[in-house]
Amino acid sequence: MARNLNLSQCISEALHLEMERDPSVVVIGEDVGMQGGVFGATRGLQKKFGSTRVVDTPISESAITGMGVGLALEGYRPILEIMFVDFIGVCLDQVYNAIAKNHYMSGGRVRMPIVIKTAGGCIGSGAQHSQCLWGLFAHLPGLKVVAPSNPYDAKGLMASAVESDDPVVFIEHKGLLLKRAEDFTFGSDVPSDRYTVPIGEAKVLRSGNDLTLVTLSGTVAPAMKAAEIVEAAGIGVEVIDLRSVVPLDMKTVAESVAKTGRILVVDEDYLSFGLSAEIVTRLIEAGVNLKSVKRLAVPDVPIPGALSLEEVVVPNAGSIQAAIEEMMGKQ
Amino acid sequence: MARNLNLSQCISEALHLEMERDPSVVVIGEDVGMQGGVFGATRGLQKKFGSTRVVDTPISESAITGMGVGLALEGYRPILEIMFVDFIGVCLDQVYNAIAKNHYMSGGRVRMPIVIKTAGGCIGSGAQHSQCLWGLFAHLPGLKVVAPSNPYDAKGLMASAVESDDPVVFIEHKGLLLKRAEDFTFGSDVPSDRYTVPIGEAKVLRSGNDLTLVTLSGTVAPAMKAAEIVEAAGIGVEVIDLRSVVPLDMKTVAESVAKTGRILVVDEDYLSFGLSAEIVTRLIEAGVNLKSVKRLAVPDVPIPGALSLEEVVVPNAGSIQAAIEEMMGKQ
Amino acid sequence: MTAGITLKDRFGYMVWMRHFELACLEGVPSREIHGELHTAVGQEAISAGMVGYLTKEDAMCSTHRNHMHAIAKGVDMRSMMAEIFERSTGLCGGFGGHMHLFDPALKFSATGIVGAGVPVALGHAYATRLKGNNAIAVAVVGDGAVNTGAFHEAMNMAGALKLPMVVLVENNEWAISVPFSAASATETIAERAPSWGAHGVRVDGLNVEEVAAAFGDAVQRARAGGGPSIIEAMCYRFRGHFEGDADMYRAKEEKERRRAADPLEITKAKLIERGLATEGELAEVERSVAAALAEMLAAVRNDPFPDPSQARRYVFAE
Amino acid sequence: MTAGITLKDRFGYMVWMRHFELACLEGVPSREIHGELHTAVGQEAISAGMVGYLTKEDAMCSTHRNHMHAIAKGVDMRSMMAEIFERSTGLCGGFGGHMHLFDPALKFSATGIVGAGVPVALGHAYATRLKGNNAIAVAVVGDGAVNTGAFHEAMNMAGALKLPMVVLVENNEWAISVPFSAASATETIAERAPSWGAHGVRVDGLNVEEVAAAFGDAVQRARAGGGPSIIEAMCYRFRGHFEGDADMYRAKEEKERRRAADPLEITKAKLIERGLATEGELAEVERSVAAALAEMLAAVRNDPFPDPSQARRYVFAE
Ligand SMILES: Cc1ncc(C[n+]2csc(CCOP(=O)(O)OP(=O)(O)O)c2C)c(N)n1
Ligand SMILES: Cc1ncc(C[n+]2csc(CCOP(=O)(O)OP(=O)(O)O)c2C)c(N)n1
Ligand SMILES: [Mg+2]
Ligand SMILES: [Mg+2]
Repeated sequence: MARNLNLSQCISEALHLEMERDPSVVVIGEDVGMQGGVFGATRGLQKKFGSTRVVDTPISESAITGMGVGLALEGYRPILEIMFVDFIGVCLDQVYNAIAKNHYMSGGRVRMPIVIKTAGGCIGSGAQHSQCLWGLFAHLPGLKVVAPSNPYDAKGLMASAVESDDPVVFIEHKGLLLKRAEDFTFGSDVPSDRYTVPIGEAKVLRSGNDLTLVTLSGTVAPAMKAAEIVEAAGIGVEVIDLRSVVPLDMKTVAESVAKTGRILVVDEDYLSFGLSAEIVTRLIEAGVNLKSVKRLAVPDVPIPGALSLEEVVVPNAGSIQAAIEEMMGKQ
Repeated sequence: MARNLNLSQCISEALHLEMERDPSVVVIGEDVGMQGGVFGATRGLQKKFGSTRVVDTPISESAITGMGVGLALEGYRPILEIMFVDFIGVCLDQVYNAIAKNHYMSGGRVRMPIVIKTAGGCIGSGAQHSQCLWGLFAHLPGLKVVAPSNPYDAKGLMASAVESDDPVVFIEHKGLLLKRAEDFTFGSDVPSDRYTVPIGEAKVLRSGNDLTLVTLSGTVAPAMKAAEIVEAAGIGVEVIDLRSVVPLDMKTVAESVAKTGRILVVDEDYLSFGLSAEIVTRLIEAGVNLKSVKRLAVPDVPIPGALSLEEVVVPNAGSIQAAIEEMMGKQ
Repeated sequence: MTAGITLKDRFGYMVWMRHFELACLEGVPSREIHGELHTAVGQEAISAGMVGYLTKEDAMCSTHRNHMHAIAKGVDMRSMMAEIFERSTGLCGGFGGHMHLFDPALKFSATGIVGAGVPVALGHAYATRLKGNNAIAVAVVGDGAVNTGAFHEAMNMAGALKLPMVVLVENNEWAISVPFSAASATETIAERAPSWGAHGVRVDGLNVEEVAAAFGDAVQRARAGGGPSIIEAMCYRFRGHFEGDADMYRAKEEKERRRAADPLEITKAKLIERGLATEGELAEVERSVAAALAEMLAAVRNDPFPDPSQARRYVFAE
Repeated sequence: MTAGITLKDRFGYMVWMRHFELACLEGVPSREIHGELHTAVGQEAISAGMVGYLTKEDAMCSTHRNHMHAIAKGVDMRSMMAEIFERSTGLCGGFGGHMHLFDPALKFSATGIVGAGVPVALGHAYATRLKGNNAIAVAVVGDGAVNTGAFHEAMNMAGALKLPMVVLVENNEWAISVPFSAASATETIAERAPSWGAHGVRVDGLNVEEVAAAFGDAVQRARAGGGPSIIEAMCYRFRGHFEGDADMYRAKEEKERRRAADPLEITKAKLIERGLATEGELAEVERSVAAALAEMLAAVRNDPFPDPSQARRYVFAE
């Protein structure tokens, strides 16, 4: 039975448990303290652990991320909040030139057990507040990239991210954070105790023999919906939730595609030079036989402001269904 | 007959011609004026056009790039120098949230005819001074991404970049900038007059029937060398210089692969979630028949400091030759 | 430095600004505005204080909380409202949305990235040097933006190059839930100005005359080659950071006390006290403006939505 | 505040620093160092002035021009030289290179990104608050770094949180080819300190005693809870920005004049004048240090290169 909480509460629950378990965990960012995060994902932390371990900062993302580097060098496990992933451009330097590389540049002598906690995805507000950008992080070596689709995974993946000795970019979806657990058709049962979900293992949410649909984060639910709809038309869609972009669980994906022969990647991030092409190419490299391949993603355009425009560039249940039917020659 | 100048001089020649032709062209960046650029690519510009049009700035890349936005809104064509592409992380926000999106966000009402001129590629100095990162820019909509491999293209592509009404990220290769024109086996003849090389057209530098090798920038020369070597073993390699990552000239690539059936992408940028997977996937989507596919790129590791380590992660003639031979089952 | 604008005129602008925001609020529950909406209710005296000093040649770079700045610069309210209500008749055809208003003819632009407008203003200011004219650039930001790296880099260059840039900081004492006092190493923003070679002054942002005088001085200084200025205008955000913000981080007592100091009421009282207008006249101003904006909203609501088939245009120039 | 370090001791450190750089220079023509090399020849008095005030618990975040800072913090020179000469015995096993020296035991790190070390120092400084100890964090930067956004963001937070952070700015008056005077909105960097809630002072960076006194004060203030300080130490870069830099942007006359003021000679003269050492003794110090470093270099040259088969390690923790 799903407990009465929303996804952001599941994340704050994970953070509470990690901070209790490990005194080296600190949370730093804008509005994470007194307010408990703009989506409530850090609620209660400052009250419980104090304003020294849960720090409200100025709007200074380069300071926040650089501070994380110094704290990691001091043996802490900083959780750095970048409110929206869209804002990463002001501090990407610390993320990819320091956080991602210090372990390597030091010949393994220092570690960067840092979580960059941020919110991505489109819920309106246009081109500077609607991006996912996991493809950008994934291109840069040294970063693990996680993006959960449901409350159970969100809590368990956050626990894994915090205990990981590697930097983890943890991308929550703005459209899911305030959604109640009971409104999820999968991953809605969230134990109140601590548990972990391993980073790098995709999950087969639905099995089918005709087509493999690979996606993550906010587009998993619409993908499941589309899969149910086309089932009526006798199309068996296997839906895989990647859960992380780095590491990319190609074993699970390849096994499924070996069975179905068809791969549809649905990605709320930009289409080109990103996740979808990497998956297709790794399947080719793995020698998997492909009858049909399709990518459904934001078609290399910024996210427009008006809903009437936004609806046609961001994948949804309707466009996913259409993509499936096109691949099955059913339109 | 090749004139006695190096690649950076060809770029400065292009900039001289553009600034003469168009008074709205201005050059802004660190060390671009008095010094004429750390590689000499802006030499003579400040003497000729004055310190108001050719501006030496503080180490303030966010100010430089934001300034470019304001100048573009005032009808100028700013050329913004980011000394090394590795430093883009301190100002990526202005690049992808403003320069790349303002045309779209304004519904076409404003244009951003900006050149972001920068140097990429590996010539030593380790993880923070050796990156290419064109895959990162290419993932972000609204940016054209150019990376020339020879003096002729460098001059002609720079002219096109400056006259383009779209933002262009122009990535010079550090290892080529100081190389003399006569030392290039292709593109060494550089007319002193103005000419343009269109952005978005790849060039077939060498034809062959067995394998298509697609690359750009600093790895074109080693690719040509490897192709010559394996020719002795009877392997015909068609070498394609992409010249730009966005737009990506898939027509030229697909025509070649349709003939050879084999595609080898050589990329000095990071392997995953980048150029190589995008090319392979677009070939699949275009229904091109692929007998064999291979990617040779920096294997998702930062560039190490020591030469003995660097040599094994950055593609070179030897590793390219080995990749070709492996694909042709010749080792 | 009244720029020929009377106090009653400024009151009129404040009324337009207040009621423009109130009209926008109607689009939230109805979901006509489906993204975040940031209003500046309570900060009218600051934008109204800018009126009259700028020409079409002067640029203004604004923020996520930009409506009143745009009105002060003279941006057409009908087109703004249409953009905010996601219509094809909008200032940006619906491609931008409320945080991304672009009016090239008036050199007005806004960004949703805190601090990012200041370097853009720097570019406009530099353009005046290239053109050799006496235009200036204005950046309007909130108190939170002052702690961004972009602010520092742009201010330093403006000071080093002695550029005609005026930065108007709306210090409403909060950056979402973080109080200014906790975020800033200094008690005031104005005192930081010298470290950027700029003139700095703090004013009462509820007092439209005080803001106008300070803004006029700064504009004059900029045009005269005196370099950049920072004006710190103290104010209070009457509503949540965005519509839907529970705003639990500000004490109920504080909110009530601060909202009681309403710049419109303050200005109204002055006008009456000085015998420049009667209660009735001013009530009539409010009534007529409210009516005009209701009419504008009704018209906007009849405008078409952007054509979905156009969504892939404008990525690159055509 | 001499920290029990005599002037003669400091001279000794300066000699080690100077000759360490001279030893590194040998690796350039021979291509043993295949990337950029930035030396600090001429800036010895600044790093030598830091000696004696810091413990292992104190952190230091450095720059691209980092060798002397590392020596001042006590990083093993043999390991440093091996890293710079790209050997597997290097401080980072050859994975880092000369701009990326990491010594976790001494809390020393460096970055090749200008300004990026200051936020890292902020993190170290914040750690002292979490730990409740009286350790401090030092960031050493050049004059050019002060105009980066990262510097401002980190300084503002250090001031707002009153953290124990000391920022030592080596103002050699040039950022590659751009003069400090053209890049900064202020005449000095020290005068900017109050805008970050910091104490600021400018000192003669050729005078090791003056640097030491100012550094000692700042460290003491930081430990005592007095918050951040900025020390601006004036100096001159005797060589090109990096080895191979034609350095045409600095006038020959200027270079000769400024190089004539050699901190080693200045310190030597003082020691002799005060009767603290004889010419002969000091010559012997130089001779013995040079010999020791020649020996060190010879040994480093016998060290193995990093094993290419290891190049893919350390991307993620094992
Ligand atoms: C670089 C960046 N960081 C964070 C945000 C999220 N954000 C939007 S508005 C805001 C607060 C801004 O405060 P202030 O500058 O005082 O303006 P106000 O909202 O008070 O008018 C924040 C943190 C952002 N848009 N950009
Ligand atoms: C963010 C960033 N921009 C530019 C560079 C290139 N760069 C390296 S050192 C340097 C000059 C630094 O000047 P300063 O801080 O005064 O230190 P100095 O070299 O004089 O010791 C520049 C521009 C860089 N490494 N990082
Ligand atoms: Mg505010
Ligand atoms: Mg310097």
